[in-house]
Amino acid sequence: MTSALELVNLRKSFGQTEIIRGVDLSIPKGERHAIIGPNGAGKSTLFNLITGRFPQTAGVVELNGQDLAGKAPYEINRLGLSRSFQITNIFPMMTVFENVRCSLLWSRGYKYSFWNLVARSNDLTEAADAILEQINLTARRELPAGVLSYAEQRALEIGITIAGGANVIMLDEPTAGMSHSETDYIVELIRKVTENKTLVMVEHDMGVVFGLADRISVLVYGEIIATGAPEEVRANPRVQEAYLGAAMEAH
Amino acid sequence: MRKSTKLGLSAALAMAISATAGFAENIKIAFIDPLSGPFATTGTNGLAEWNFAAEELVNKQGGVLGGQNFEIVEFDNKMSGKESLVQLQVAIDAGIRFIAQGNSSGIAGAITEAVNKHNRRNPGDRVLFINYSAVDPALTNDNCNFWHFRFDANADIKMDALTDVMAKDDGIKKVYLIGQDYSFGKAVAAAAVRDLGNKRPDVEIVGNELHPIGKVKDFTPYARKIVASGANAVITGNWGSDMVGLGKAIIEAGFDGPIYTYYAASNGITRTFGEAGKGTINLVAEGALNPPASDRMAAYVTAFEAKYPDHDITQSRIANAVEMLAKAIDAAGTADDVVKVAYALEGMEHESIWGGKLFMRPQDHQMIQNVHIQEHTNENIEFPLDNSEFGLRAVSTVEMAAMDSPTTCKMDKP
Amino acid sequence: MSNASTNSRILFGQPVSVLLPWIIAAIILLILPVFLGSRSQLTILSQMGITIVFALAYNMLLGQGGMLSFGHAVYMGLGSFMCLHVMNATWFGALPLPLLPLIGGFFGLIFAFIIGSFSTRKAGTVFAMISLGIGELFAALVLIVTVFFGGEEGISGYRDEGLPFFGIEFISNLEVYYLISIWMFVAVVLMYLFSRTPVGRMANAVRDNPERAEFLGYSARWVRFASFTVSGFFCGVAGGLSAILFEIATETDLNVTASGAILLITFLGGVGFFWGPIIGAIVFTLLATVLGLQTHLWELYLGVVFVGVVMFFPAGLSGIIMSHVPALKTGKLGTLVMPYITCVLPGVIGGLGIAALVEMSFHVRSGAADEHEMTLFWIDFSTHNVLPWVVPLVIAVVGVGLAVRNAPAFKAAWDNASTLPEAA
Amino acid sequence: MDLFFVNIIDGLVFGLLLFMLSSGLTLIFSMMGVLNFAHASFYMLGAYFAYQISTVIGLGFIGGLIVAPIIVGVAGAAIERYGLRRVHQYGHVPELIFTFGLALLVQEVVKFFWGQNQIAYFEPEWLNFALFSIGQNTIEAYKVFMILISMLIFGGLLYILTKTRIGMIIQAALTYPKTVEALGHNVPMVFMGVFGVGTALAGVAGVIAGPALGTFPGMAFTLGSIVFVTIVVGGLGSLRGALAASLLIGWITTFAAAYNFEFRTILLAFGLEEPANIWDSGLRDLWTLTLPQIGPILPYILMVAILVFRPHGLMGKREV
Repeated sequence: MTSALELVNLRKSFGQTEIIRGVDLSIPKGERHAIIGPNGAGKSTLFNLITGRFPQTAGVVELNGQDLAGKAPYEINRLGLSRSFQITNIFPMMTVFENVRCSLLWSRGYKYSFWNLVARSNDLTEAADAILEQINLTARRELPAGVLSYAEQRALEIGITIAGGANVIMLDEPTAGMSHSETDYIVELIRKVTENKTLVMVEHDMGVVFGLADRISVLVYGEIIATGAPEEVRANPRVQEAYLGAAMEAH
Repeated sequence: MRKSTKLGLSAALAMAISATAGFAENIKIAFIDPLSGPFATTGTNGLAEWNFAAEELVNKQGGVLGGQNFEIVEFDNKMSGKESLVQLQVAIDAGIRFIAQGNSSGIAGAITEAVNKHNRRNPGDRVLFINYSAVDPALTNDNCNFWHFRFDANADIKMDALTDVMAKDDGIKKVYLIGQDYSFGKAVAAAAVRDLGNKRPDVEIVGNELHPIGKVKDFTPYARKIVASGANAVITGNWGSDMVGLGKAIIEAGFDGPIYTYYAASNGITRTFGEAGKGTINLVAEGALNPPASDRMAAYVTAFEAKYPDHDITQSRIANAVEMLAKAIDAAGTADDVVKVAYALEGMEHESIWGGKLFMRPQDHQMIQNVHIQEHTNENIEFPLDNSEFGLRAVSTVEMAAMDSPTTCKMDKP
Repeated sequence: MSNASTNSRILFGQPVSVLLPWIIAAIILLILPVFLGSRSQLTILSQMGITIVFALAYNMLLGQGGMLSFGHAVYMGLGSFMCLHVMNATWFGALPLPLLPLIGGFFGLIFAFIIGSFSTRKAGTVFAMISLGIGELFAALVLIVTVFFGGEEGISGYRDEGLPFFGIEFISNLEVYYLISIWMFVAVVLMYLFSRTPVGRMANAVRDNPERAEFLGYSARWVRFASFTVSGFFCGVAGGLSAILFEIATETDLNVTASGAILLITFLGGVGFFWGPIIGAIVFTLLATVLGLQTHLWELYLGVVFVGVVMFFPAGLSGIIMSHVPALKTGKLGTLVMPYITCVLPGVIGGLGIAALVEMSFHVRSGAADEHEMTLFWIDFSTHNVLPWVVPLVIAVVGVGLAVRNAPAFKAAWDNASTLPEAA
Repeated sequence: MDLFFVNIIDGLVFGLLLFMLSSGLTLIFSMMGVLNFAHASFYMLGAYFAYQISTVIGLGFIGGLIVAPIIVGVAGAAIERYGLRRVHQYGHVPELIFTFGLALLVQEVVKFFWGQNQIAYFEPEWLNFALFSIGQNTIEAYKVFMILISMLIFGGLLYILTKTRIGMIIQAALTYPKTVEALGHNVPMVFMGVFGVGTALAGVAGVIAGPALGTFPGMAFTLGSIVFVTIVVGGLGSLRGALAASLLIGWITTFAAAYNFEFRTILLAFGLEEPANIWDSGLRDLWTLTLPQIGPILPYILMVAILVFRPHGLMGKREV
C-alpha cells in the first residue's frame, strides 16, 4: 500500500540559502501527522513545496504514489490534496454559503461549466449546508465572509479546505492567534472533519499537537531530526535539545 | 434676442416640441458639430458665424418668404459619428428641414448617408444637408447624393488652385508632401502628386508621407527629414495641434521656404506662428479677409468682430450658404418641400459678399468659386486673426477654380 | 436577487419574487414606445439598450472578475465592423436581420479568445496595461487598415437589405427598437444566468482571492479567460446591435475614448450589483444626450459627478440605492425623510447654484459681446446685472452651508435607521 | 549621417522629457501601487500655470519654471491627502478609476479657465536662437536647455535617493512597501511627499515642454498613456529602468518618424509580388505601409510584448 504523502530528499533554495535541506518523510493514509519545529525551521516552506505554491529545487513529492513535480496548485488539488493557510485565506466579499459552495464545485464535477445553474443544483446546496452545519456556521449562512469573527473565519477556512472531499488535508497553523476556548473548539472541529482522512498540519500549540497527532515530525533548519509517535518524539534527546526543551519550559 | 437655441430635456425625450413646424414662424437650421470636447473650438466658431450670418444677412434684411426668420438650433455631436446620427434624428423630429455640418469628412459621410436613407424611408419629412466645410472629394463624387450641397471648395479644387499658383513659381524645384494619416490627408497628397505631375513635371516630389493623426507628440524628426531632403516647398493638409506642431517644428529646424497649408489660421494657430510664420506659412482657401472685397464685406466683418471678439471669420462660405439658402427658399416659395429648395439651389449663381461669383454645380452639388492663396503676415492686414497683429492676406486668386473639373457623381434626382 | 427561501408562489419552476423584476422590465420595454415614440426617442432608447448590454458585458470583467480593461471597446467595435461587412456582403439578402448580432457576438468571442489567451494570464495591473496597449493598437489600426475599417469614414450599410423577418424589413425605428429590446432582454438574462453558473461563481472567487481559488482546483487563469471570452461575445452582440441601429461603424466606436466611457458608465452605475451598470448606462446616456443639449460644459459636470462618486460612493449609484435596504428592513425608512430634506436637498440645490455661477461665467466669457441675456432653469436674465449673480451665489452658500451643518444629524439618523435596536 | 546625429539629439530631448514624467510616476506607482492616470494632467497643469505666471502675471520664464512646479506639487500633495487617501481604503481599482476621473476633470477645468485653443506660451527670447547646426538642420538653444534641466533633475533625484535618509526610506519602500511601514516610518507622510514631488516633477516637464510641444487641453491626453508604457517597459520600482525606457522610447519614436522605411521592401524580400493595381488589392494597406505611420504605436507593441514575455520589465525587481 502506497503512503498518502511521500517526500524524498526534498530541497528548496532561495538564492544562495537552502531552506529545506533534504527532507524524507512518509505519511501513511489515514494518519494525523503534525510537523513542528522552531520559528524559521522551514515549516511553511515545506507546506508550500508540497502544495505546489513553490517549485522544489530538488527531490520528489508524491501524493498517493503520483509525482507532483511541475504541477500547479489547482492540479495538485484535483489529485486529492487540499490545504488551508496560515493567514486566513477566504473569499471576503462572497457569502459564507458561497464560500463553501465554490469549494465544492470542482470536486462535484461542475468544473468550467457554464450550462449549469448552481442554484438549481440541489446536491450542491445540500452538501454546502451540511458542511456549514459541520463547522457550526449555519446561522451565518448569508453574511459576507469578510465580516465574520476571527475564529469563525478560521472555521470557514477549514470548511473550505475539507469541502472538496480531498483525502489529504493540510492545515497551516489552524489555531494561530486563538484563545483557549476557541482553540478547543477548532481542535474538536478538525478531529471531526478529518475522520478517515490523512491530515498533515503545522502547529505551534503543543497541546493541540499532542492531543491530535498520531505521529509528529520535528523540522529544524530544513531537516527532519525526528519522526515518531508523540511519546517517542517527546523522549528524543535531539528534539529536546534542539527545540522541545525550550518550548516545553515556556509552556 | 437669442438666436441660438438649445433643445431642452423635454425636446429630447418628452417630445414637447413635436411637429412644431406647423406653427413655427422661424425656419430652423440644425447646426450639428462639436461644441464640447477637443474639437469644440472650430465648432463654436462655426456656430457663431452661422448665427451672425443668419441674423445679419437674412433676418435683418426682412427674412424669407415674406418675413420668416432663420433660426440656428445647435446640436453637439461631440465629434462622434453615432452621436451625430442621434442628434440628426432629434433635429428631424423637431421638424427641422435643414441640416448644417462641416467638421470632419467622416461625420459628413455618415450624415449624408443617413440623410439619404432617411429621405428614402420617410418621404414625408425629407431634409437637406448643407455641408459647409467637409472637403473630402468623395462627397461630391462617388458618395454624392441629391440632398447634399457642399459650399466649401473640396480638397481637389483647392489643390488645383494651389498648384496653378505654384506652377508659376520657378523657384520651386523640390516639394515635400506630409499629412495626417486619414482620408483627407491622403486626398491632399494624391491631388498634389497628380496636379504637380500635370502642371510641373520638372518638380521633384522629394517626400510623400503620412503620420498618425493626433498621436505625434514631437514633430521634430519629421521636420529634420524635410530639411534634409532639400525641399523648397512643403504642402500639408494638417489641422489643429498637428498643424501647429508640424509648422513650428519645420520652421525651428531651419526651413525657410513656403509651407502651403489648408488650415493654418485662427483658433490660436495664427498667434502661435506669429513672427516665425511670416514669409513661410501660406494657406489656400475660398474667401479672403484681406484685402477687403467691398465696403459691405468690411462692415460685415467689423460687426462680427465686435460681436464675437474671441472668434474670427475663418469660414466665409457660411455667409454664402446662408444667403444662397435664403434665396433658394424664396425662389421655391416654400421651406417645407426641400425637393423644391434643392432644385432651386442647383445651378444657382450668386454674387458673394466676399467678392466674386458663386455657382452651385448641378452635376455634383459642388460650389464653384474663387480660391485664394493667402500668406500669413502682419503687413497690410485690416482684419487680423486671434486678436494678434497677424492675419492672412490674399496674394493670388484663381477665379472659379476647377469649374470644368470632372466628377464621378451619379445622382438620383426625385 | 434575493434568495427565495420564503414560501412564495411558483411560476415556471421559479418563485414569483425572483421572476417579478424581469417581468416588470419586459413590460416596461414593451410599452415604452407608447410614451416615447418619436424616432429620436426610439433611437436614444435603442442606444441606451446597446449601452446596457455593453456595460453589463464589461462588468463581467470589472465587477465580477476583478479585471480592469482599458480597451474593451475593441471587442464591441470589431463586432460592429464585422456586422457591417456582413451587411455589405452579397449573401446578406439571405440572412434575417435579427440573427446579425449573433455574428457580431461570434467575432467578439473570437477576438476575445485570441487576445484573452495571453492577456488573462495575470489579473491586476498586467491585465490592465495589456488591455490599454491592445486598445491603442486597434485604435491606430482602424486608421491604417482602410481596406477593412474604411479609414475615418468607417463602413456603412443598409439594414433593410437583409431577408425580411416575418415580413418585417426593419425600416422604421420602432421595429428596430423592438429588435434591440428583445436582444437586450435576452442578453441581460443570459449574462445574469452566466453569473449563476459554476464558472460565473468562480469568477467572483478568483476576483476575491485567486490563490485560494487555485487551491480549490480551479485555474485562476482559465476562469479569467472564460469570463473574458464570454464578455467578448456579449460585447460583440452589442456591436451587432449598434450596426443595426446606426448602420455605420467608425473609428470612434473602438478608440480609447470609447473604452474609457464604458469604464465610466459601469463604475458610475456600480460594479457591486448585477444591475448596477444598467443604471449607469441609463443615467450616462441621458446625461450625454440631454445635458449635452443643455450646456457645452456637460463634460465638466460629468467629471465632477464621476470623481465625487468614486470618492464618496465607490459602490456607485446602485450602491447608494442599496444602502437604503437596511433602513427598509428595520422599517425606519420614513425617519430618513426629514434628514433628506434638511441635508441632501439643500446640498443638491446648493450644487445647482454653483453650476449656475459656472454657466454664467462661461456665458460671459465665451458668448457674443453684446449678448447678455441667458436662460437658466427656465429663467431669463441679463448677466450684466448684479442680482442674477447674487441670487445663485446666495443659493450656493446657503444650500451648501445647510448641507454641511446638517450632515452630522443626517449621519446619526442614517445610522439609527440602518441598525436594529439592541436586544435588551 | 548628419541626420542620424540630429535624431539622436531630438530623441534624447524627448526621452529625457518622458523621464521627467516617468521618474515621478514610477516612484508613485512602486510605493503606493497607484497607476496614476492623472500624472500627465499635472504635466499639463505645469505648462498652464507657467504660462499664467510667466506671461500673464509677468514673472518671466524663469519665474514660471520655479513657481509653477511648486504649485503643481502642492496641488498634487493635496489631491493625495484629500482624494487618493480616501479612495485608497476601497482598493486599487477604485484608486485607479479615481485618477482616471481626475484626468478627465483636470482637462475640463483647464478648458474652462484657459479655453480650447492652443495658448500663447512660448520659449523665452533669450533661448530662442539656433545654437548650432548639423548639416542644414539647426539645433535650437532651447532644446539644449531642456536637456540640461532634465539632467539636473536626474542628478538631484539620484542624489536624494542614494545619499539622504529619506531617499533610503523611499528606496526601501520601492522594493518592500510593507516592510517600511513595519519599521515605524510615517508612511502616509512619505506617500504624500512622494506624490507631491512626483507631480512637481511632472510640472517641471510641463513648464519646459509647453513651449516646445504646444500648450493645449489635449496635451495631457496625447502624452498620458505613453508615460505608463515607459514605466512598465522600464520595470517597476527602478529609476534606472525608467530612464532606460524613456530614452529607448524617445529614440524609437524619433527614428521611426525619421526614416521612411516601407514595408513593401520586406514583402518584396519575401519574394511576394506587388499587385499590379495596388488600390484594388485587399492588401494595399500592407504594401503602402511606412514606418512613420506606425511609429507612435510601436511603444504599445513593445509594452504588450514586455508584459507577455518579461512581466518585470527591463530592469524591474518585481512583477508589475
